[in-house]
Amino acid sequence: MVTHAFFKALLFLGSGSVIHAVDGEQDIRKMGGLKKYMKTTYLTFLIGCIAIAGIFPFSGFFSKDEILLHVFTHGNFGKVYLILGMLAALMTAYYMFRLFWVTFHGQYRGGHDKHPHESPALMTIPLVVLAILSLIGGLIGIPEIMGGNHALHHFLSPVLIRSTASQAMVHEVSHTAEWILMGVATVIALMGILMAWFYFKSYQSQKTNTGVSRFFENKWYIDEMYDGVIVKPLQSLSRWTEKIIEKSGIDGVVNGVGRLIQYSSNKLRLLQSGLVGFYLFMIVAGMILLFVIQIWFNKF
Amino acid sequence: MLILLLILFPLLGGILIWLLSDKLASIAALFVSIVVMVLSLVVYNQYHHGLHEELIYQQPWISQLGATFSIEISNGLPLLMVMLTGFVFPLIIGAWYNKPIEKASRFYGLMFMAQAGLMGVFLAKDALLFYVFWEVALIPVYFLSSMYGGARRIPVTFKFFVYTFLGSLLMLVAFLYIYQQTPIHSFSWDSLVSTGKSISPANQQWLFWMLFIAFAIKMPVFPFHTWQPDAYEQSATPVTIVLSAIMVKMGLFAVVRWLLPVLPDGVKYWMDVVMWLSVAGIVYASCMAMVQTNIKRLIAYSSIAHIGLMAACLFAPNADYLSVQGAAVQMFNHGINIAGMSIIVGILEHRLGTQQLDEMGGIAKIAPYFTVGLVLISLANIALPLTNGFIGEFMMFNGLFNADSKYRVWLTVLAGLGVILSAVYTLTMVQKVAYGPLKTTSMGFTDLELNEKIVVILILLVILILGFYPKYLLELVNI
Amino acid sequence: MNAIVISALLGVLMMLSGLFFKRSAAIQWTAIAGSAILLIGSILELIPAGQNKMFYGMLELHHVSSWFNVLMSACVMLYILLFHRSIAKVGRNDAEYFALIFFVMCGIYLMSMYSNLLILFLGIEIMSIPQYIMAGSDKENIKSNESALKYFLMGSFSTGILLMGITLIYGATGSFDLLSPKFTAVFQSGADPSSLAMIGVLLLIVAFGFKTSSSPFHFWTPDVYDGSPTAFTPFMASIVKVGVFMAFIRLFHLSFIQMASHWQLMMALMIALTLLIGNITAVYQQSVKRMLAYSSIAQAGFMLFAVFSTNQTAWDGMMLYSVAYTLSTLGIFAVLIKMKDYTYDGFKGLGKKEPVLAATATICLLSLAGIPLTGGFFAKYFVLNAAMEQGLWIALIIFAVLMAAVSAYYYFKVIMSMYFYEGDAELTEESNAVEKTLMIMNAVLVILLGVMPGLILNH
Amino acid sequence: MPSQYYLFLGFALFCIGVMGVLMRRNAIIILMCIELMLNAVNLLLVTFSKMHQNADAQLFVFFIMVVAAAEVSVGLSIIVLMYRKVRSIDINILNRLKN
Repeated sequence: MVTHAFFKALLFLGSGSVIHAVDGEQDIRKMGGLKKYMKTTYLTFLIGCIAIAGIFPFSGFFSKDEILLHVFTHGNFGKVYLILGMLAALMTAYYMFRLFWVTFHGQYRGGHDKHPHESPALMTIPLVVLAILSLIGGLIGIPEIMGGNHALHHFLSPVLIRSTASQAMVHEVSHTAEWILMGVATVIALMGILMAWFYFKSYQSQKTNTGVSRFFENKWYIDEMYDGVIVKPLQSLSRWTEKIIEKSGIDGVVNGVGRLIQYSSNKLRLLQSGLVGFYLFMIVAGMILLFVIQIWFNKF
Repeated sequence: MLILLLILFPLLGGILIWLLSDKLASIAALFVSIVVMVLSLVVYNQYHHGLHEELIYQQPWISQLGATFSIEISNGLPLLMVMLTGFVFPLIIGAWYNKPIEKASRFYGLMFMAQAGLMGVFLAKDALLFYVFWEVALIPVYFLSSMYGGARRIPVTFKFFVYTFLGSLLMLVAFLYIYQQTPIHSFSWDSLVSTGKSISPANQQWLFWMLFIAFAIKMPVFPFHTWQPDAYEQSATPVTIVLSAIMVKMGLFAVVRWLLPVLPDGVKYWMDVVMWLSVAGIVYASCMAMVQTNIKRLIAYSSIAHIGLMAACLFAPNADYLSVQGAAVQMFNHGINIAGMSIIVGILEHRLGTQQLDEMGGIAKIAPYFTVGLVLISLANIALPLTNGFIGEFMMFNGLFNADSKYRVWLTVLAGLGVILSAVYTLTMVQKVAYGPLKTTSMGFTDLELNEKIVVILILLVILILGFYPKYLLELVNI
Repeated sequence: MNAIVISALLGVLMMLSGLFFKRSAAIQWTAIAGSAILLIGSILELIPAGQNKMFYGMLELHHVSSWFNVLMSACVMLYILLFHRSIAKVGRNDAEYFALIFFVMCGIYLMSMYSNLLILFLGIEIMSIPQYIMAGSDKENIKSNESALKYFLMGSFSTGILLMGITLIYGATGSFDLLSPKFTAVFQSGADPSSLAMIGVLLLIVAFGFKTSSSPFHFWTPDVYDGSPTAFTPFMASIVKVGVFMAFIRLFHLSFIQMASHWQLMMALMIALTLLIGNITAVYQQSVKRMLAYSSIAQAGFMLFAVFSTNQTAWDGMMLYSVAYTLSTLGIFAVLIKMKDYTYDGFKGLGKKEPVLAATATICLLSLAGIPLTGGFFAKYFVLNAAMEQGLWIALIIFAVLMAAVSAYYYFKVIMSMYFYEGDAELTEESNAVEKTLMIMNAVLVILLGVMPGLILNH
Repeated sequence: MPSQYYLFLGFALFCIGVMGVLMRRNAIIILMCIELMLNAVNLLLVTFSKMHQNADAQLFVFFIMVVAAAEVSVGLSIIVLMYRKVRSIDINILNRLKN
């Protein structure tokens, strides 16, 4: 989780740089071969991809490894989750490198009027910084098995005085198991990369794939699914909440109190009818009422 | 004596600036704010070297009541808040140095009066004094946001004012009640704390709400928050920064200082309710933030979400106060980050004349410096590691997860959901503003000017230094 | 004694001055000089502690009341300084108006010093009858006539109730003298008083409640304050009301304190009603003058807390409230009287046009709303503290602060009009440098009280 | 005759006065009813004075009479003022000031 943010940001910025390079084009099928136009972005993007795939010694490796480890040690369903996690790792490696190969290798497929160019230093410097962080970000979290001592935890040691107990528990898992897990994770990630390389190394044309590839081509329709299942409903739910709960509900209550006061003011002022006779009557009536209450409660 | 200057200097400076001409006002304001910042650093130095006698000032005030004018920096939290107050003002004034402000002398005069009030709130060790400063900080801000800002500013600010005024009156009643129970009739913090413990739990329970509502309105915590997006949207951005970076911290600070130690039984009884409210607020405000089209409202909701996490952590009890420490760190960092964010947004608003996200886009192409600032501050805002936001957030989650509450897992999960959503809407906002095709409405945008560059670089420096090396910050909150 | 004699003599002198001086300015200067003499006279009478019996034991100058007299003399001097031109402008009989003011002051001094119910009755009447005339002094204005008639009819009705109360108490005790053994035997012995005495005390509450415009006896207040010439309203709303409160707290805390449980319930109900009606009704008002009339009802609700809570803090609270409320009312009316249009709209743009007036009004309004660093805050604070010290009716205190929050609504509406809205606030006349200085002084005093309330309480 | 009779008479007169104030609309009659209340009080005071063997209250009665006279003179002049304006002494005609 901790290091994830580095390479996510790196990839995010990297794609920003790429998009910048090709003047706003976002479709990777219209890119390709950008390697020769933008070296810095290429390298940093590569680092990001490797990191996210979880290859040793990049930061993604350790974080992923630790997550898997935690998952493994967690309860009865640990194994199931582990397998799912491995699958996910495979897919991550696969799709990231697909993106990578398609974008940076092969021939440039954009129009001839477009001339890809490296982004200005202002954009590349953060990229480089983040790439380095992705590299070493993992090292500071190297598990003790490799002689590291979790520099990140020490870095946060004032924070974590009391949490050492839970740490110790995690490391009760045998080092052998940890090694095996690491190996498996790396192998899986490499498999993903190789798959991507195999399919997209020389991605050339814009031909329409069919069948299963088409399904893959469209990212398993995951974007659409994601969009349809999570983003859209969440947004419309939020819109609904804003309208109903925020504006009419909470704010309605707050403003309603104000309006209630205005309204009761409007009614109460009618007591002040301007007629002396009424005033005198109210004085006497109020007096008698107060007397009754006071005397009643004093049991006189 | 030194500590008294923290209040007196901005107060007198504010009055003097009010009397100056508008031309001189901004340079004088810059000077005063920098002096206050230096003062706060000097105070930090004193504290760091353990010279505590300089950090206490006492003077008899209203002997009939047992109220003293007593201000003190007794631990790291008030110091952090003083430093935050000291830092943010020069940033605001620096960033607005090149922008015309109508009647600048009045504007800055009121700003410094607000600063004096804020300093007083963070320093007061006497409940009555605290209350007085609490209101005194509010009045100049009320005038500022009513005089400068959007078209609906007057009713919106008034709603804010009445809301907080009501809350603070309830707080006053609670203080009065506790005060009447004190054996020596004193308002001092110590006597309130020692007396508060002995109040019967049944009474503590209602007293808790009297105090909590006052603080919750200020923070604002979930159902008491509706003043805030409107107020942020409609106020002029410098005022929004004062509101969002410092004033909301008043509520959190007050919880730590005047609620948790004073009414332990009440807190114990209601903490689950408060934590649920706060955490619900996180998710709720994050969802709200996702659908905002107005960039200032978006930031307002994101601030509610962040504050919700801090509020939840303040009430999450655990043996080592980890979550409270985390919240204390985050109070400072959130102040810096939201100030940076608002300054960026203020620049956007000033250049483009709009707050609508739809009308922004592709600014990265024409304003690279601006974009770097925007992106990095946004990353700090979503608590990316190695930015300052991360440290506090990490501690808070750790503390929340280890909280002594049976709902701790659920609370942590929901709060974590809030963090993910925060990344979603913040990055979407960045993308809409900076990337994509350049919109015609954003055509006239010019990159940062010198003073803005300096301010943004300073903020980035703070973000990165505290992110890489948070030792000094963490030292302060080691309660 | 000094203050009573001087004020009565000054009243006569002012009436005669109308014969000697043809120029209004000379009369006004006489009045100012007279108020200064009154102030000096009451300062000379100041006693640091204890009490001083005089006038065959019918007056008792308590150290609190001597200090109260000084403060009220100072306030009336400020009032005359701020308003003398407007008072003279009300009609042709300027000398008589000032005479009436001094007569009212005589009544107030009697009421702060009485130790005999006869003096109390005389004090209230000496204070009230001139006010009927003041309310109707703008003879050409039908509103003024109406307010005078309403005030007179209801005022004399309440006199009847007051007298009935005094009579019943006399019937129960056989004495009018609050300090006589017969009187204290009934009320201070700790035994439950007879029904006769009980009803008498309750009737006195009604009579005082009427004069202090507490609900449900407040009905005259908005109409009279609204209809009276604006020059007299601040006097009636501040100094006079505060004087009655002094008499109220004096009687109930010094004489009826042992039977507090027999009247506190009724008082609590009156407080709740007064706060509710005063604050809520004020919200809807369109005219600032009428809003201030309702606000004076609301403020009376807070002052009732001082009477309600039988402890020393209540006295401090009453003193502080008297001065803070009087200063704030004088300040805001000093601005109001310059305005051509009394509606909220009429105030629009005043902040730009007349910064001094607007600032004075703002500070006074903040004080009335009870914002810290103004006298009004500590005034409210002390009376609420007194009630809290009583330990009863905490719900009532919470209700009071809720109503205080409501009150912010109508006070701030004026501030909003002055500063935040564009407009062209029209004045009837420009205020001269002296008046502006006085207004600033008034505002500074209000703030001074808010920073150091001890200034007033140390005596 | 026992003094209670005087007391009852006094209370009855006072109540009649109050009822009169409440029920009549003529300003002069209301004024008279108020006077009736004051006189009832006077009667009561004198009776109590007799009961307590104490002359204080009789002194008080004189003060009440004097004050009542002053009050009536002011009141009548106000009523005259009003009559000049609206040609009526019905109290409910005057309701310009309200709400």
